[in-house]
Formats: sequence, C-alpha cells, structure tokens
Amino acid sequence: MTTMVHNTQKHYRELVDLFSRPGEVRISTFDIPNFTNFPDAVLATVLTLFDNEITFYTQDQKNPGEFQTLTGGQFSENLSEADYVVVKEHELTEDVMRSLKTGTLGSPEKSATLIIEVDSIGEGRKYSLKGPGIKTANEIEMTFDPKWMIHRMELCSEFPLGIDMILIDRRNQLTVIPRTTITEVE
Amino acid sequence: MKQNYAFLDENSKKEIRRKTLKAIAIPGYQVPFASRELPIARGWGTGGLQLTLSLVGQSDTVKVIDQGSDESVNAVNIRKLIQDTTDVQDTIYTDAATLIQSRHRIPEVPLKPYQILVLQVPLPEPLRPVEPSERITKMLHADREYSGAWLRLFEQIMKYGSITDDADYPVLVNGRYVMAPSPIPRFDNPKMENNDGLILLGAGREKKIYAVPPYTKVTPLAFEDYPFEVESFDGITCRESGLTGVYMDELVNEETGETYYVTNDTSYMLEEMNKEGSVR
Amino acid sequence: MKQKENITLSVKNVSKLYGDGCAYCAETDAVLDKNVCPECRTVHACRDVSFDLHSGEILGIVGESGSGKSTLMKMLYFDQEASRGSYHISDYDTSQSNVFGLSSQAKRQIRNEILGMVYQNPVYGLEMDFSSMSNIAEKLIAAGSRNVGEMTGTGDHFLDKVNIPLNRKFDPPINFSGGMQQRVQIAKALSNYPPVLLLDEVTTGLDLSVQADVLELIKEIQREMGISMVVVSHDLAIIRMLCDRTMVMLNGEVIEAGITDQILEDPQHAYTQQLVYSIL
Amino acid sequence: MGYVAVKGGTKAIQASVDMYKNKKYIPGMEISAEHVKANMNQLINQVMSEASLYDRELASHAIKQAEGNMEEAVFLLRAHRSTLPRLYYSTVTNTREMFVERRVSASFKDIPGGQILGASPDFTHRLLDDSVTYGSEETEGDIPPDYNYELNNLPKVIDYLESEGLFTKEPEDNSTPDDITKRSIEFPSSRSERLQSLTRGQTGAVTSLGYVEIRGYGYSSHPNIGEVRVGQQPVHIDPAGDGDAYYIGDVELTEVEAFMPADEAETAGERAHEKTFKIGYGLTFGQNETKTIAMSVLDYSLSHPAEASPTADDEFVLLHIDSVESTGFISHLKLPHYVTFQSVLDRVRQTKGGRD
Repeated sequence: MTTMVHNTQKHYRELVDLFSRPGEVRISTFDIPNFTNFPDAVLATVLTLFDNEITFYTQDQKNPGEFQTLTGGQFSENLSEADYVVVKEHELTEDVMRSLKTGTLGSPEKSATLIIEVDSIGEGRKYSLKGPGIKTANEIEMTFDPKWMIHRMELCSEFPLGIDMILIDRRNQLTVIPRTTITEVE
Repeated sequence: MKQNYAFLDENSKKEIRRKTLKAIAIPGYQVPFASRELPIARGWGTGGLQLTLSLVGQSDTVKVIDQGSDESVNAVNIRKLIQDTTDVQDTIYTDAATLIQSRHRIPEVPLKPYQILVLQVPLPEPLRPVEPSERITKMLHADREYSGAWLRLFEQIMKYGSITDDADYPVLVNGRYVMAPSPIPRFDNPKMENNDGLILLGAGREKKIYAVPPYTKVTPLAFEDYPFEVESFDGITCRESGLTGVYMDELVNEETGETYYVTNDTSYMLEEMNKEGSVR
Repeated sequence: MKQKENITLSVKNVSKLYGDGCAYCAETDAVLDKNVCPECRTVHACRDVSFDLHSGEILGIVGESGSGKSTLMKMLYFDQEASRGSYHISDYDTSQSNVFGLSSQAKRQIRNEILGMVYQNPVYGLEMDFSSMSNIAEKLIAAGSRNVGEMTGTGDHFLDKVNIPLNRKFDPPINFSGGMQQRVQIAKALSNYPPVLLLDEVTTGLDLSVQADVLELIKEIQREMGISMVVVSHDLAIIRMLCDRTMVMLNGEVIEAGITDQILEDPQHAYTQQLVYSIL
Repeated sequence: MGYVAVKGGTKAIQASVDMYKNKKYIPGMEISAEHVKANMNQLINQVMSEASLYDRELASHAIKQAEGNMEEAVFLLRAHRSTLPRLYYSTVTNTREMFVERRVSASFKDIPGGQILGASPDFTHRLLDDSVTYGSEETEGDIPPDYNYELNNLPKVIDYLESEGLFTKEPEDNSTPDDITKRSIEFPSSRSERLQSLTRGQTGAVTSLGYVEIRGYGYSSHPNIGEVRVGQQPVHIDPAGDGDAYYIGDVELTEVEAFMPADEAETAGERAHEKTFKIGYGLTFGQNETKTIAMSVLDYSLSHPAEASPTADDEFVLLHIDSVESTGFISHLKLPHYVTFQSVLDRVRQTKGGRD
C-alpha cells in the first residue's frame, strides 16, 4: 500500500510535467500485475487517476472489470458520459471521437480525458506543437494518424471546450496534448 | 493517531490531482474541487497545502514562504505539517527547491523548468468586486464577459486619476480568462508571464484550483494610456544588503523615527549577501 | 447561406413557443385562438417570421402589445432564445452561421461588437448607478476599446450629440429625467458605431416634446452614420416618421410587409387598415 | 515592527505552542474525555452535527482538546474526518423506523402515537442552581408512557395531512444524493446539497438565518412544526450491493418536519391558486432541536425562493454558515499581510501625488 502511495505520486508528477509541457516525452510506469491488454504505463495512469468518483469507457471486454476492481471507477457504456476514455489507436472511430464530452463554457473541466495507446512515440509522423507550456515549438514524432488530430482540433475549436489527450506507447513512453495545444502535421 | 503519508487519504489526493491536471489544461480557469478540511484553518493556506500534499513525494525538496520569509508564522506552521507527515527535505533556497509553497510572493529568484510554485489563494474570483454571486461570475467567465472588470479600473481612473488596485491585481491568462494571481504585489505579476516553471494556485475555503503553465501569456489588465505599474522602489536601497530592484519591506527605526527599507525575500537576500563580492 | 448583397441581417422562419406544441399547431396554417393553440394551450409568441434588413435602412415593426414584436426583438438581441428558425448576420462571419446556434460566448461577442440595443425601459440598457461616462465606457470596453482617452473622447462626443450637458457626464442616470435617461441609453448603444441598432419602443412613455427630440436624434444619427436599424413600436405615427420599410405583426405573425408609404396609402389587411385610419 | 521578518520565527512559534500547551490545564484539575462524554451531552451533539461525524468518543476528545471551544472542536473532527477513507455508504434510512425517545407536534393537540415529551430542558426554569446533581433517586423520566404504538414504528404527522388531501408528497427522488464533501457545491444547488450544507452548518449561524427568514426578510410568517422527533435510528450497509444489508449500529438523530402554508399553482384549471401545505425538512446528528427547526425553515426558503430575500438565496445562505470556513477566514486576518499592505501604501501615495 505504502509503495502504491509513492508509485502513484511519482507517476502523477510525471503527468503534471507532461500536462505543463505538451509534447515532452517521459517513460513512467510501476511494477503491478497487469491483466489488461494495455501497456503498464496505461495501467499506471489509470491507477493514478481513477477512483469511484469517475466514469470511464474502454472497449476490450476484459479491461473494464480490471479497471473497476483495481480502482472502483465506474464503467460507462455511454461514451458521452465518460470522464476517461481508454483506447488503442486502432479502436478509434469517428463516432468515438464525436461522442467525447468537451465540457460546457461554464464548466469546461467536465470534459473527457482520452488515454490512447499508440504503436510508437519517437517514430512516425512528425507533429509540431505550439501553445501554453511550449516555449517556441515542440516537435514530436509518433505513429498517430493525423485524421484523429483533425478530429481533436474540431473538438477543441471553441476554447475552453475540448478534450485532453494522454498518448502512451508500448515502451511505456507518455506524452500529453492538452486542449490548448495547436498541432500541425509535417 | 496514525497519519497518512502527506496527511490526505489517497482518494482525496486523486480528486485534487485530477482537478489539477484539468487546471493546467485550461490555464486561468478556476476548477472547482472537493476541498478537504486540514489541520490548519480555512483561510490559512489550505488550498495551497492541499495542492502541495497531493504533489509532494520522497524525492522532493520543499520550500515554504509567507510574506517573502521562510520564518513567518504561516510558513513555519505549514512547513511543519508537511514535514511531520512526509519527512521530506526542506530548503530556504529557491534554486534548490523542487516544490515551493508561498503566500503573497513569487520569489525573486526566477523559477526553473520543472519547478512548481504553489500559491495560496484567499479569494480566487477576480470578478467578485463587481459581482457577489458565484453563479453569475461563472456565467461571465463562460461568456468571456469581462467589461465589468475593466470598467472597475476605468472608474478608478475617473475618480483618482490612476488605477488604484494594489495587490492581487487581475491578469488575463492566455488571452481568455481573467484571473486573480493571489495577493502577490503587482511587482510579482510580470514573473507569471512566460515563466519557466509551473504555477499552481489553490483556494481551500473557496474550493478552487487553477494554474498558469510554463510559457503562457499573462497580461495585467490595463489601458494603452494608463499602463500597468508595479510598486515603485525607485532610488531605494536595502539597508541590510545594498540590493536594489527587489520588493522591499518598509520599516521604521524605533529610535530615530526614520524610514528604511529591507529586501522582502529574505532567503534571496541571504544568498546575495553570502556571495563573494556582494555589495556588503 | 450565401451572402446577398447589402443584406445586414437575415431572419428566416423564426418562431417562439411557450409550451411544447402539438401535432395540431405544428401545421403552419393551423388556426389558433389569437396566438394560443386551442389543443395544447401552447403560446405562439412568434410564428414563422422572416425578413431581411438591408444595409443602411430603417425597418419598422408595428403591432399591438402581444403581437410578438418585442419577443422578436429580444430574440434578435439574444435576450430570449428562438424555438425555431435561422438568423444570419453579415458582419459576424459574412452570414455563414445561423447565429441562433452559436455558443453563449459567441452570442455575447455579437451583442458586444455588432449590435446596439435601446430598450423601452432604460433600466435594462443602463447601469443606473454608474456615471453616464462609465456607461458608455462599458459598451466601448465590451467592444474591445482599451484606451481611456479615446473612450472619454467618444463619450463626450455622443453625450453632446444626445444633448446631455457635459458637466453632468459623471452623474449616474438614476438622477436624470426619463427623457435624459433614454438619450444616454441611445448614446451608449451608438458609442461603438455598431453596424446594427435595435430600438424597442424607445419613445413610449416620454412627453410628446421629448419624443420629437429623440426621434429627430435617431433620424439624424442614421443619416450621419448609415447604421441599419430595426424599430419596434405600437405607434404607426412613429414608424411613419422613421422607417423606410414596415412589417405589421398580429398575434405572433407578420400579416403585411412593404414600403412604409405604400402600406400607409394602400393597407391590405383589415387590421392594418384599422391602424392606418386611426392615425389619419 | 516585523514580528516575522526576524530570523528565529520557528523558535518563537515553538515557544508559543509550548506555552499554550502548558497553560491549558491546571494540575490536578484535568478532566478526562470520558468525563466530557458523561456530562456534556449537548455539547457533543452540537459538535457531531457540525462536524458531520458521528462518534461520541472522538467528539468528547475534541471538546476536551479544544478547551470547550466549539469551533475548534468541530475543526478537529473535520480535519480528522478528511483523513478517513470512505468504505461504505449506508442504505437509505427511513426515520419511520426510528426508535423514538422524544416527539412532539406543535400543530395538533394530540397526534397518532401521542406526544412523547421524553427528556428535554424545555420545561425547566432557567435558574442557576448550585445543587445540580446527577443520578439522583428520582427517575420520573423512566415512567413508560401509555400508548398502543411501538416506539420504532410511530406514524408521522404528515401522514394525517396527506390522508386529508392537505399535503401532496413530492414525487420520490431516488437519484444518488450529491455529496458536497466529495464534489464541490454548484449553483443553483440541488436539494441534497442544501440539506447537507444546512445539517453541517454552524448551529448559531443556521439558527440566526432561520430567524431572519421567519422574522421579516423572507417567509415572514410562522411555520407550524408538524413534528420534532429525536431517537435512535438504525443504520445498515449493503457491502455487496445485493440487497443483503447488515445492521451496523444506531445513530441519534433529530428530525423536523415543518408545515408551511403555500400557494399551489393550478395547471390549466379554473381557479388560479389553491392553498396547500409544503414541508420544510431538517435532520441532524444528535439532539439539536433548535438547529433542526431552523434548518427546516431554511430548507423551505431555499427550495421555494419566491421572495427576493437573502434567505432565499442559496449562495448567501450555504456559503456562509460553515463554521470551519467562516472562522478560518475571519481568523486569517490576523496573519501578517505586510507585503500586500506595502502595495496598498504605494497606491495611496500615488493618488496623493507621490511619496512624501
């Protein structure tokens, strides 16, 4: 338990750094029996953020039970209700993207955080990022289809409405693209 | 009684952590959170303290200041609680700290990348002076309707010939949200803009968390012909250290009745005085 | 929607219902009991109203109380939400969006920057306790001005134009007579040179001599500044003085529309005939 | 000048803490938490209700540690509460099952089940009496009243009004209540947020605002207390969520249902209005009758905010009645503020035409 307290604290601090500095990449995970089909860093993120106060959505059959048992988080079949959506990139569809909640102008925090497993961060399409948390421009390469980035831009077109994305690859590398970040694919 | 690591139970920390990440993603927006009661009084820095307790870990080095001083009552009190529940290392040197909690000042030493400054906030709502109702201020933020905030400054100019807002001077964050920077002097406002570190602001009693991420535009509200002005210490030298260009405390010599000034950020002053070739 | 030349505002099939409606009153030709559905008691405050406002013209809307003219005006200024219909504004995004569907944030921007509104009751258009100058500044700030000197200059200009003695510019309107309040309201609405001005029964309740002054002022302003205006009144005499084109409303519907002179010379609808004969 | 800018703040503060601790008790006169628990029942009730933590032992401990300062005692319990994990939620508790110790109705001379006066200081004369002793031989309070009802199944006075058609029950709302300690309150507030804020409210503050509401700035009329009941309420949990609930103990509660004569707007009827009754509701931990009555008044005024009165404004009431919040903010004013005051000085000097 004590180890868990310190593990989630450390992982949270990595997330704080990453949310503050979009496009930076960190490896962060901790040792926990992983019976989900997501990389350890996804599970670490889930354990760090979920409890019985949040709702989440995920597709594969065995993950919801695992997340629920470990955190008390409530699985919701209804995507448009979910505070957290945990998916693999290949599970993304236009419908999924369109259903995500983007908050309201009065309460923009009532919006979805998207946790996406991608094949690789460090290889793939090159994205250039600008916005708060970025001094001039950050460049990041990852195997993330630009069409999802376009969907994201639509969801984030009327700030403060939008979604925040945590991207995680199979080597447990994480990067964050919050709603304020302006992305360009090169 | 047995205490949790960093006082709060893990569910409380999760709530604060989730809301903090949202706050960073929406710069300047006050995220409501389920503020917990802490063993220090509401109004004595519980918002900042909850942020710090949700952030702090074994590898941190913490600095706590109040009124620019590591030795002020509030700072001592809060530092003691953090240490009693975490055993974390502490420092008085801004540069050596990973996590800084402060009341009413941003240190003179600029923040470094990955450093986190937590500011204690008594009144997070910058529109409160023009609108008492929370429901209405929330709507004004939603609609980005800030004419009231500007008009207040305009009226001051009409009445006094200059803007009379003192500390806690409202700023516009990332061109979107008007934000209360906490009661830091105007002198510290410019330090928020394009800063290398992360600034988190916590209001425990009012149950709000908000943030200024690094490299974010933060502009004090002002007019083209009545620009923003910081407190003036022109021509004033610190009596202890010979420093100039820093925020000063004004003191009176009890015997002579003469006014003199001393650098407010005491750890910075010490550091400067201990440097080789310092002014004094 | 494709932008047509010289069309400032375009309103199509706008309705406002109080109640849920039913299959019976959903039909456009359903016969209502005045504006109330005999089946479900839903009130059709506005029913399928369409019109275009051309650049630089004054459009009049005349009708008795309960005819839906004020409801229509409130929808144009987003004081009320439309139940159905579309509303396009050339100065917003060259008439691309149905602005009824925009967020409150975007609607607020349109109100602040593109529309001016003068209400029958100055209480709705003015901050009665702020000085007249601050009232004008509020509108200018909302529209984006950040220069105190320019704002006070504009304030002087418009207060002078509406004949408010400049030695009273720092008085709050609550100390003014009804006619003066209405003139301050007009000055405020005009101060940012909005492309569109909405006037709702602006002379109702004023003394006759004051009425004439205010009407003269509106005409003069329209001539000088070329602002497009929508004027709502129950008084055809006022509409005749001001408006190029006129719509007649009854029980929530437009029953007649055309060039004002033609309507006056050759009214078609029985109700219009009655109105016209009453002022001759 | 400058009691904090000097080095050695830590030492000075430690010395102050030590002094406080030493000054607290006169040697040989210290009372134990058990003594508090045995003697200061009403104090404990008030502290538990404001702290929203039901634990007589901890409340007694807090009262002792706080030297009898109510705000401090509440604060100690609240701070302790925020370190506790929330393991279970109780199942819905029905006060019809309360084991009633006391229940009175002001609205009817006699009520089904009878008026049960129980133990109350209401009927005593407030004369200082230095002969007060406890545990004397006289035990009049123990005489069992004469009635045919079971104490844990007493009918409610509202049932009578309902059977007459004078009161319409609100439709049952089985949605999960909002919990202001887990999610911050939002305005307009929900009824569950209001009830939770009120029951946690400072006794004096809730009473004062309830008084404001009925004296002249709100409802301005006299509510009728349908029923005040005090008793032991069984609490159950259902850990598996399968309906198989376990009894975990009793809590003492005070419950108030106040009748407020009100207008019932008719739907599309012939008569525009009809008089009816509405209910204001109060429920607190422990025996807190005055606070609970005031709570029922404020529950009503906030749920039916017809009048533009301060006590119909949920922000005005709910944001200002919390003991920890109000005492915290007021007392923080004595913290050093010289940095901000320097900033004020700078502006004042500026308007006076510069530094002298």
